Amino acid sequence: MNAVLVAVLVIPALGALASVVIRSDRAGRVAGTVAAALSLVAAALLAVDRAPATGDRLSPWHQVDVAWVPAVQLRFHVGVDGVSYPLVVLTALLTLLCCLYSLWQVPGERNGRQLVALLLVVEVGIVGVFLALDLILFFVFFELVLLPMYAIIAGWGGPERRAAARKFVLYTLFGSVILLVGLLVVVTGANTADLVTLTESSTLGANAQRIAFVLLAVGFAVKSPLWPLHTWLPDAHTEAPTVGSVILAGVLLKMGTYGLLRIGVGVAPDGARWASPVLAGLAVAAILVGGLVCLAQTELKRLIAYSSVGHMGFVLLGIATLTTTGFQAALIGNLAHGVITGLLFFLAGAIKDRAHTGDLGQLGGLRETAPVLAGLLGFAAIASLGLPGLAGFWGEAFAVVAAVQRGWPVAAVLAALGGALAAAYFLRLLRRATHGSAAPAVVGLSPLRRYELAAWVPLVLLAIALGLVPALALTPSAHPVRGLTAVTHAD
Amino acid sequence: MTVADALMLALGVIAVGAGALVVTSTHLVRAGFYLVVSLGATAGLYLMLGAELVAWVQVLLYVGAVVILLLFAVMLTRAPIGASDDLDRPRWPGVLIGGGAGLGLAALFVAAYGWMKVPRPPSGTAERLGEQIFSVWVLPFEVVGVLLLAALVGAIVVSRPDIGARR
Amino acid sequence: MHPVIAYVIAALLVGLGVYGILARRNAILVLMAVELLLNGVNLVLVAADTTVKAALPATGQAFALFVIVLAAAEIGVGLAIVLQLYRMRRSVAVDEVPLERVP
Amino acid sequence: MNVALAAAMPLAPLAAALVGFLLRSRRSAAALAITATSAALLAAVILALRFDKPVSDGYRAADFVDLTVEFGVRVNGPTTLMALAVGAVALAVQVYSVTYLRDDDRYAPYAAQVSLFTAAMMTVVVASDLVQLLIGWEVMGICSYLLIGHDRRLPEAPRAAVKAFLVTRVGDVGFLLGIAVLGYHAGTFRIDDVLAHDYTGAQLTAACLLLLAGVAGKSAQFPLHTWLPDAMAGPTPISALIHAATMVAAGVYVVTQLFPLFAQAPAALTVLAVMAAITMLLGALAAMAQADIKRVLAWSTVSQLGYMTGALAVKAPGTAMFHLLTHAAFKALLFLAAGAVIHAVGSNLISVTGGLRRSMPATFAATTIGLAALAGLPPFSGFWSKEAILAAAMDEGTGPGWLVYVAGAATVALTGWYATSLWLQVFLGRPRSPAADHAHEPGPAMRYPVLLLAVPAALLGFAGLAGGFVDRLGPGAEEVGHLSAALVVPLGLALAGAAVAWVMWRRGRAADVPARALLADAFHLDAVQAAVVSRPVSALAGAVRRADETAVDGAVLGTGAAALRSGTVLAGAHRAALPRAAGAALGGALLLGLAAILLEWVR
Repeated sequence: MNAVLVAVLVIPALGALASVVIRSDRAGRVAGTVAAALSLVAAALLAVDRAPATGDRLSPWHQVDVAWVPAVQLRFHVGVDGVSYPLVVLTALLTLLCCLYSLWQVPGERNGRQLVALLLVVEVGIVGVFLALDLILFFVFFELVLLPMYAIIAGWGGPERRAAARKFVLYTLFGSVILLVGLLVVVTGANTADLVTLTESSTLGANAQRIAFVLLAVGFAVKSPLWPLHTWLPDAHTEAPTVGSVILAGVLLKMGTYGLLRIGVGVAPDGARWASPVLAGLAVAAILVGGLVCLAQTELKRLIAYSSVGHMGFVLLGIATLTTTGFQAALIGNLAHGVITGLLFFLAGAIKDRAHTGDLGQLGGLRETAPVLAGLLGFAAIASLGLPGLAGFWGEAFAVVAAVQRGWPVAAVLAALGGALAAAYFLRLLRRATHGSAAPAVVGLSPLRRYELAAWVPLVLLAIALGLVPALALTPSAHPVRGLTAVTHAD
Repeated sequence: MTVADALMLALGVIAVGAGALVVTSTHLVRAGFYLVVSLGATAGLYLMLGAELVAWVQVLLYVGAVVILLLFAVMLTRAPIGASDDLDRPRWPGVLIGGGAGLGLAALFVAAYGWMKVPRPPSGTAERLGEQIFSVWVLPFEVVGVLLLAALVGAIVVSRPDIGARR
Repeated sequence: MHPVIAYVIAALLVGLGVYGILARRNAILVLMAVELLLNGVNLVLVAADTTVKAALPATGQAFALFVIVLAAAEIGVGLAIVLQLYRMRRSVAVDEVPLERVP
Repeated sequence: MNVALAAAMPLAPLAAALVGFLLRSRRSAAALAITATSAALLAAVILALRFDKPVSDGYRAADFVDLTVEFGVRVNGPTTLMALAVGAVALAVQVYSVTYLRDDDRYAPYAAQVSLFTAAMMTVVVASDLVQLLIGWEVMGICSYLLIGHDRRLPEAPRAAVKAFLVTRVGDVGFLLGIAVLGYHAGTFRIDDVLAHDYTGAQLTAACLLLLAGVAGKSAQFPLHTWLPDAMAGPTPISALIHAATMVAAGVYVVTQLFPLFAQAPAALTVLAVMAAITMLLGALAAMAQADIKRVLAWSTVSQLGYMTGALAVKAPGTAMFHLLTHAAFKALLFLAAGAVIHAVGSNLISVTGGLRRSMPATFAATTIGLAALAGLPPFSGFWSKEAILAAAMDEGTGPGWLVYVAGAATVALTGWYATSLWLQVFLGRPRSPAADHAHEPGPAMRYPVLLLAVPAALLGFAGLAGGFVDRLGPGAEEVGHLSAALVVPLGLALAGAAVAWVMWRRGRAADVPARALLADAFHLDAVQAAVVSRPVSALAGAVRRADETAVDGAVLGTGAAALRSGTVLAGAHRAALPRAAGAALGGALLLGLAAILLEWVR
């Protein structure tokens, strides 16, 4: 099975290469999509034939560990476990859907095979981040994502794409620099970069842990993004092409929360415990600010982007509680947000492509002219506001439960009110966009195409499945999460 | 105070004196000739310090080639033969920085070496230095060769902008 | 023999060179001052052979040779530039070299 | 077997809903919805017949390591009755809707939404776990949102739909937190375990008060009642569904299920009593001044819900359950009958009706039964349950008990007034518009549900005399079916209210209620809500958005701009002519050297 582990990384890379090398645009796109499909199969296969848990804390199902650059002690150490597996599959799935979508639709009909290739490179980076068990390798993959994403936004985005792409790159690069310092603090302090070793027995002193955690948290907070380090997100989302937004919201943000949980909490548990009240405070602020800004927002994609700020606030609140409930909530919240916001951005893209505007003041009456699209938008919005029975519920409700559990009633109350705010702004969105009489912008929309439905239906089904059978995501991660809290409570 | 010291002092006075004239003379051409004197005196100093090869290279290259080049340049730029009054700009920054650098360095050297006495080095031959250059310093030597070539090409290209221009 | 004499001479030459670079307007005179400065440096290198116990003999002299060669290269390119400047602007005063892009 | 039946009650409509969203054809959508709802009702009937002892079963659905969530079923006496009521009303609504929405091209999703609504309510009824209950609870909320916003011709429908969901959602914040407190301390969310857990008084009070916020939202208790009258914008069958057996009943039902907890939290019960007293009076007063048939019924629902919560507040959950059931029957009847009237005259306004007694005899008879039950006239069902509540309040005897009793008695008089007034204005006298003149009975699919519902609305009260039925209502049903001399007071008040209404109607001033504007607007509580909550939140949202864009993002952009500017400045400083540049470089070197020497010297 270790070959599969490598294949998950290699197949998309080869696919990217193939789609660039092949001269024909069409064939290039197809080759890339096939690679994306194969990597999804490989990712799904990772669940087969798991190794029995050996360590208490981090015991990968499969792992590959070879020396890469011995001079700087860089090892190619990758592995998958219950925390990373769902995210890897989600990444592969979203990439496949985006490639599939790009088979037919590329913004401005500009060079589709290059877009597909960039998507695949991004996939390599993100999957690498989720699989890496070596801090330096983690950082390498973390940075690998940046430039292709920049190219996607700058190459295929909206009218203000260059400024947005520049802001995205500079801002997240700033976060990466701080992250790198944090990683190096850990690596030099513990004299190893191996995540398994570091998680099993942390040899860092209390002060080093605090410094490391603060640096790591700031680095990851930029990516997540945590208020007040979020302002790159709305611009990037608004200007990015549909598939870029989907990947950005669906999985790219997850690198931040995943990193915070796996590295921040795993490597510097004492630092995490020390900083967790501040983190929780910021998370709650993110929930409320995200909600309130959405309530006053008038642009469709910007609104969804700000809603991401709120949702990631719930995820970070879950992590900040340092309880198993919180971690589990954060993990399933991560997945749910990926699925639902991915769907929302697909739909927003479809609406903007058709109506040529994302201004809520100019939309309206969508359910009169495009009932299926309006219905799907309604579904996605309802799922996103955390309706119980759909995927978003578990992460948000149990982040609140975890806050109660941790003894932070104020945070719990404010976060729950943030949930009500989410309902308010999504219903406002639906009221503006779908109800009422048809606005001129939405008259005569072209009907939904089959490939669009093909890209959306898996996400719809996944949102329902995760909502009704949360065990899908929660059962694999139960053991690693128990290990993580064992770290944070070991004293 | 030995004869060598006296000689060095004398040569030094010539070198510094001529150097001072180089940077203050109002005649371009004269400045060139003062430079010859200063460089020549320095070559003498090299001889005194046992660096025979360096001294002769100095004479050949500097006095022979560089100064000639400079004089060519003076002529090619149609510099006035007589005194010209627009050669200098306000002096005080130059005096301050130049004087500071010169006197400061001198003070440093004096502080470092004082009146230390060393035996007069044997007058070295080209053989000793050649061995060094072609064994230890061979790679820099090659690189310097390449650099010279590059400078040559560069000088030609810069002075002949018509080369390579589209017609 | 007292090496400090050579050193002080070298220091004074450097000082004169610096002064010349700063005080002269004519590009050719600036180049001459640069030569003076380089000579000062060379003198330090050669004098160092007598005072510094180096691992290799005559290192200073070797360096001095290299510096001389470099000076020759420098003066060649420098003069080429000066000539070009003269051709373009009929003047070799360094103050008047425009820093913005030549139209 | 009982477990399977209980599981089938939510699952059948759920399956129908999921499939139904994909259907286009009206006929198959109707068939599917009616079949599934019938199946749920059938399961409920069989379960009610087979029920012998409480059962509970489930599986672990979500593993949060420290806490687990179970999906399962939990059946006890009230469950079986509630399921019956839900199934019956849902089936009636589904059948009725086929005709009522004959000309609606969005019938198929509508039917699926009603199925989902039924499934959600059934989930609340049988849930064995608080989180599972919350799922049903909120799905119901979103279904109400979808269904209230269904009517595209009403401009106020989207607004009302949003309001209904948001107000209940605000209450649900408390509900979620209450569940979190209960589940955290008990270490599980299973209702049986939660009920068995030994909480401290403070924990219980906190949890119960938080739960009450959710209950107030769902069951339209003051101050979260404002959504209910506006929810009339939905199609009439939906009003029946929301007002009778689902949604508003859910809050009361949940409190009866969790009553052992509330019984130990007297502070929460006192709050509930105050809430109930205000709600019933407010609802009745507002109902008196409405000009719209459906709004009269809506405010009467608010008022009747006050009775139910009042019964809960005086520790008589069984009695509350009894009133819930009778109310479900007569309110569903009243709404469906009102739908027939609206269908016939084409308007919701009372002023365009009149004299419908002759043209719509069946509807007249059914409405008469329903209004009599609402007013609490014997022997109709409402009489029995209302008497039981007032008797229970009197027995309780403490402050909250008397509060509930006095408010309840006053409300009886007001209810008698507005029920009579409505009855007289709509059915008696002479037609007041051409439409009322030409009114006629609706088709059989609309008529039969009404007539069938009239049976329990009239007779369900007598069930209170049957011991088996009373046992099923759960604890606190001692007063059900026992009449005492004290019933003279409320009965007299009801008759007095009716008499006043009759006198006013005879004088042709039926609509001349004192302080009409104030009452019709329900003491301007909507405006208060807007001023206290909505507008500040909007203003805050705008301010936060501006702050986020100017301050937070401004800091980021400012950093970029400042870097660029300082770069330009520095570049300008570096763009010096050769003399200055050389001077700076050489002077700098000199300074560095001096600094090095100084440092060395200092050391």
